Amino acid sequence: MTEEKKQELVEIQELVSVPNSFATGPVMGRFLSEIRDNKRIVANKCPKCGRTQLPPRIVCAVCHVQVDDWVELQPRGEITSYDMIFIPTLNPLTGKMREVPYTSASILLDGGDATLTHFLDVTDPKKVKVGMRCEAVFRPDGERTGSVMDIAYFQVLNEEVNK
Amino acid sequence: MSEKNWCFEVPGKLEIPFKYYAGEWGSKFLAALRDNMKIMGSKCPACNKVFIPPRSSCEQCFGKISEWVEIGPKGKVTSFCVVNYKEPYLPVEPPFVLALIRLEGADSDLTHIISEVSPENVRIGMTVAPVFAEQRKASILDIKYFKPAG
Amino acid sequence: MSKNRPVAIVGIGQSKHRGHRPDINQVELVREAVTDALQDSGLSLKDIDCIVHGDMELFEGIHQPDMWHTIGDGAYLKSGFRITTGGTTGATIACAADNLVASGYYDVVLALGFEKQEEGHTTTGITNMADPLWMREIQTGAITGSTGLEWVNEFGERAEWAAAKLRVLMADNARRNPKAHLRVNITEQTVMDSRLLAYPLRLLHMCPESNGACAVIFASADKAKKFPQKKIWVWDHITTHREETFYRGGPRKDPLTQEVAARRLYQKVGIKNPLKEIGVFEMYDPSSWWQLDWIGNFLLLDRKTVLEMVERNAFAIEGEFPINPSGGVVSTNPIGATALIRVAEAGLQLRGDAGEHQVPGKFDVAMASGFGGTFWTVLMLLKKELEAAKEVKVAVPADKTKPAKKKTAPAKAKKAVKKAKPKKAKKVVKKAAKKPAKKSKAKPRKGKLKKKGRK
Amino acid sequence: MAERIGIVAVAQTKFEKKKGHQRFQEMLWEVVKNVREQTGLSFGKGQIDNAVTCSDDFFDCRTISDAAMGDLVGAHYGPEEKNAQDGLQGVFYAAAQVASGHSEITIVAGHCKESQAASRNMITHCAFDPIFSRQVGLDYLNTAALQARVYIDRFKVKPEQLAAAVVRDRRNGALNPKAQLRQAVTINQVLNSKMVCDPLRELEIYPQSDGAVALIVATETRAKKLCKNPVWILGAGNCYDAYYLGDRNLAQSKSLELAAKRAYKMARIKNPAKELDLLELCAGYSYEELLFLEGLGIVGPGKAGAFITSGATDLGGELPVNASGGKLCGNPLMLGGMARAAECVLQLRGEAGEHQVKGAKKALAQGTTGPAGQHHCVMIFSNQ
Repeated sequence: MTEEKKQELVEIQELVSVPNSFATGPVMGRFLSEIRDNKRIVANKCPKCGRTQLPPRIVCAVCHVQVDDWVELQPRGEITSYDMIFIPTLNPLTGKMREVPYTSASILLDGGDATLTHFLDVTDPKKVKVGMRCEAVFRPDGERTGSVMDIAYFQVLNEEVNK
Repeated sequence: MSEKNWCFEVPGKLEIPFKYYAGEWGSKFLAALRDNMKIMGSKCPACNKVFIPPRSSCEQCFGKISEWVEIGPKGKVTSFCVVNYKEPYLPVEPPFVLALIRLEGADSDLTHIISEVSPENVRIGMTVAPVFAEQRKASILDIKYFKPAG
Repeated sequence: MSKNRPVAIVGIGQSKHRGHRPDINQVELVREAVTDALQDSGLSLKDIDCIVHGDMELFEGIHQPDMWHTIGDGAYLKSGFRITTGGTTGATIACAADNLVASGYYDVVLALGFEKQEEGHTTTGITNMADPLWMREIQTGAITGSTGLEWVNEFGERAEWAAAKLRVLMADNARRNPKAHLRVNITEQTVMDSRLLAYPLRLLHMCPESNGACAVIFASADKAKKFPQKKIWVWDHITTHREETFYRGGPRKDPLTQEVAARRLYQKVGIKNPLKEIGVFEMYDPSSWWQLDWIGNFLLLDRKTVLEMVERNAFAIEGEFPINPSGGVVSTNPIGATALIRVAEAGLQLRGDAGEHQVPGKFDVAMASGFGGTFWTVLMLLKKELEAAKEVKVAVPADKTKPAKKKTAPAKAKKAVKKAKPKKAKKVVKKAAKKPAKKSKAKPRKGKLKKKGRK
Repeated sequence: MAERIGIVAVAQTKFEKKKGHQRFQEMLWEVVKNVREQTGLSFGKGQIDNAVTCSDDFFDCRTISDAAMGDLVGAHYGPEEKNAQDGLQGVFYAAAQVASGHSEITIVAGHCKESQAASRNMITHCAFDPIFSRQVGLDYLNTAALQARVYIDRFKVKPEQLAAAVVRDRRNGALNPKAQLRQAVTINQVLNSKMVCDPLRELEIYPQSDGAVALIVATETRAKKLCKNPVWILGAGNCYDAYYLGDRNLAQSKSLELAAKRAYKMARIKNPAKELDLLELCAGYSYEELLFLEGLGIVGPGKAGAFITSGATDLGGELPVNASGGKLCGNPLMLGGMARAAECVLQLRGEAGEHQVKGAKKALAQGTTGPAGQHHCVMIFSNQ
């Protein structure tokens, strides 16, 4: 009989929540400290092939050697690729949903050959193009904690928007 | 450049919500706990063994299980430990006793809490009986804990 | 180096893949696939030596899930491994099962991929992949429109139409596959009208979150010959990962692993024209845009050729080069199982057992791909007949006491086994052996072979 | 003769309670760099052509955590697969990859940073099924205590016998520069240490630990060219037991018995107590030192306590156990068995320094994964 009482199916909710403490290590630590203390973006540079690494990592994946050289990059550069996100997703570090829409972009910073991915201040598809220039907007002194989010976002440079 | 110690620590979290399904078979067990305060075991016809926690197939012979057998409510402690450390997921304040309990009619043990007895008086072989929660929600904690029973 | 001994696929099983399975728990889902594979193989659990388990544990929030899953996967008192590589997991455990059998350590290994995605939080799970000190704040899982943008910038609306057409084709195929999750009836317009996720990526371009499991049984040649099911042979496989960081569109030209892996694998086995030599391709297509993009990378075709082939429906089940007759990943995506389903479906196609979504005609080779991690690729080639396998005599039972002993080297054993070949099989092999040589002379039938690298 | 599989290099970091100065990548790089320097190998064809990493997504707090290690193990446009169980399983799997003909030289690199999470119990708690078990608060520590009680009760094991195993390990650990705990302890110190989870006391439980291990596995031909004293893999076996503790006979370790049986068969070992020269056990708790000896068939059920107190397992005894100090001197959860394999290699190469077992020819490493030893892996090595 279709009228038969539907079998109950039990659902169990659970929040897995494990506090962590991430050691930055000397390499990421230097990168984050420079942003926090000096509003500078630094990358490390492979002694063999010369490629710059953002985020800086202890080895060069291509040459398999330890990377100990550092270069300072300009806090501005060119958009090489971008994503405009219209669907809210959860930030697993906070457990909160992100606000949409937002744009994340890969930016080729002046002075190196590595791209950095960060948020862009534009959410209108018509106002973003690959090749546009943009600049880092740092959070004010005293509010920077040694995080990649000490760069609040990158802003598209005005002359570009008006073009 | 001098060797500066650049390292510091960043607090973070692994925080993800989950939603698990007990499935048709498991739901029957949980509903029986909640609605009738009955503990049901799953009987494997091939091995002729009654298992708890419930399962719809036998881990040992891989056969299908389709028979329920009421077990307990009393049982005997087959092992126990006294939890003396703090963790956020522990169901009650430590120190408390976790035990393996062989319920009457079962061929495997249920892991559950023992209370209403001081930890130093818990013994292997001790008979215990369940105390059910007043507010039952189709959870294994609908059995609030087991307590010594004559 | 040559493979120590040939390995066959002797059983294939899948659960039904669905978006909502409150009727079963994880253990029961896993068991659906394992029992299906056992049934398909005609074997009992006793015949299985070892289980290789794979999923993404943070997707369900179960630490070391292979432990709980022993209740449903049959691993009780058996040997077992847990090997994971993200989205590629399913393909990786197929490779692992092949390696474990080829090594001589085990004769029969069951690879089990699984995910019950509705129990977790998939996008968070994927976002959680990113370095906590770097990209985790910024990354948004596999949702990206950047590949699509490249196509739109190059081909305009024509590209959007092609991506939609591929999506419709996958839906059409999925409706012929009873195991598939999304079996929808859609048009190109429905796809292009669906919700925007990340321009030009839309909801219907994207793979779903499925609950499902897949199990494939691998066996040594001597064992396989005694087993009832039709055998499919593992020809070869390759894994190509890359570094953690994503690097998009700068002065450095990093090729896609899809293309690097394909070139390396074709060279290794001697495939000169994948379009002609491979009969069917089960491809890991997380989105229609990536499918559109990667077809060319895997088959060494340029974008324009791929576009034209999509437009003339060349990738349909009855088309020139069938891709994903199963409906692909955009129709079914239980992540830890997804890449193993590609291997399973490729195997079913070679066996001729794919039912309504069976590719017609004769073909001897199928390819399956896996995708995951930070743009990683695993490729596996399957074959109906394998020269090396013919040379393996059915072992006498006493051999079992020396599991680590290596089997005869393929090249030397040729003579001894010639007689044992059944006549029919002989013919097929001859043909298969000649084929590639002929083809290398012939011009590619469809599509231009790309010279090298990406534009 | 069939090609054998050899280990040509091993490296371990010093194990520490907390490596606050390193990310896990840097920890791993330390050992990867080390084994590469030992062999002069780089990555690619003819070099290290394959990688197996051993780690855990929960401990690393990231999905697909091996993505963060690809560049370290040569997997940028190269292969890598992740073993997500105890690292000894990674060594076993790497051996299979080499034996299969898939690889000539494979690097196995494992790491675990227990200090990163608020507690390792919070992670192992998540291993319990969320429907019938997790709610009562299970973790690997209290399930170990439940098993300890059964074992102790069944064989009337004396607290002094359990403590003797700890004392032996700590005495050996004091001789091992890589060990985390390098201070010997007395029976009384063990018996008077804090009761953490009755019947397990603080000194009977392995300490929180961070570290990394790497080794290189190669075909016989390559191994002989890469180093003058390769260590050969004679046998390996593993096995799962039932998941629920209540389904098992906790006084014995069925999965270890079967894993050992499989490894012995492959290694053609008939009498392990006689044929093996040393054992490295992945015992994270005092009682496991006893239970595992029995599981391996070294002594009969319930006989391990007396065997240990007799001094037979001491450095210099008839069958030294955990000459390295074992896991009780500090190894993170995922590396317990892998560090054991590394120690076996050092011993068989005569490079174990102060804790060297003289003239050792055959050694056994054991690793375990899951609640109360649900899964075991056993590997047997030889220098001949």
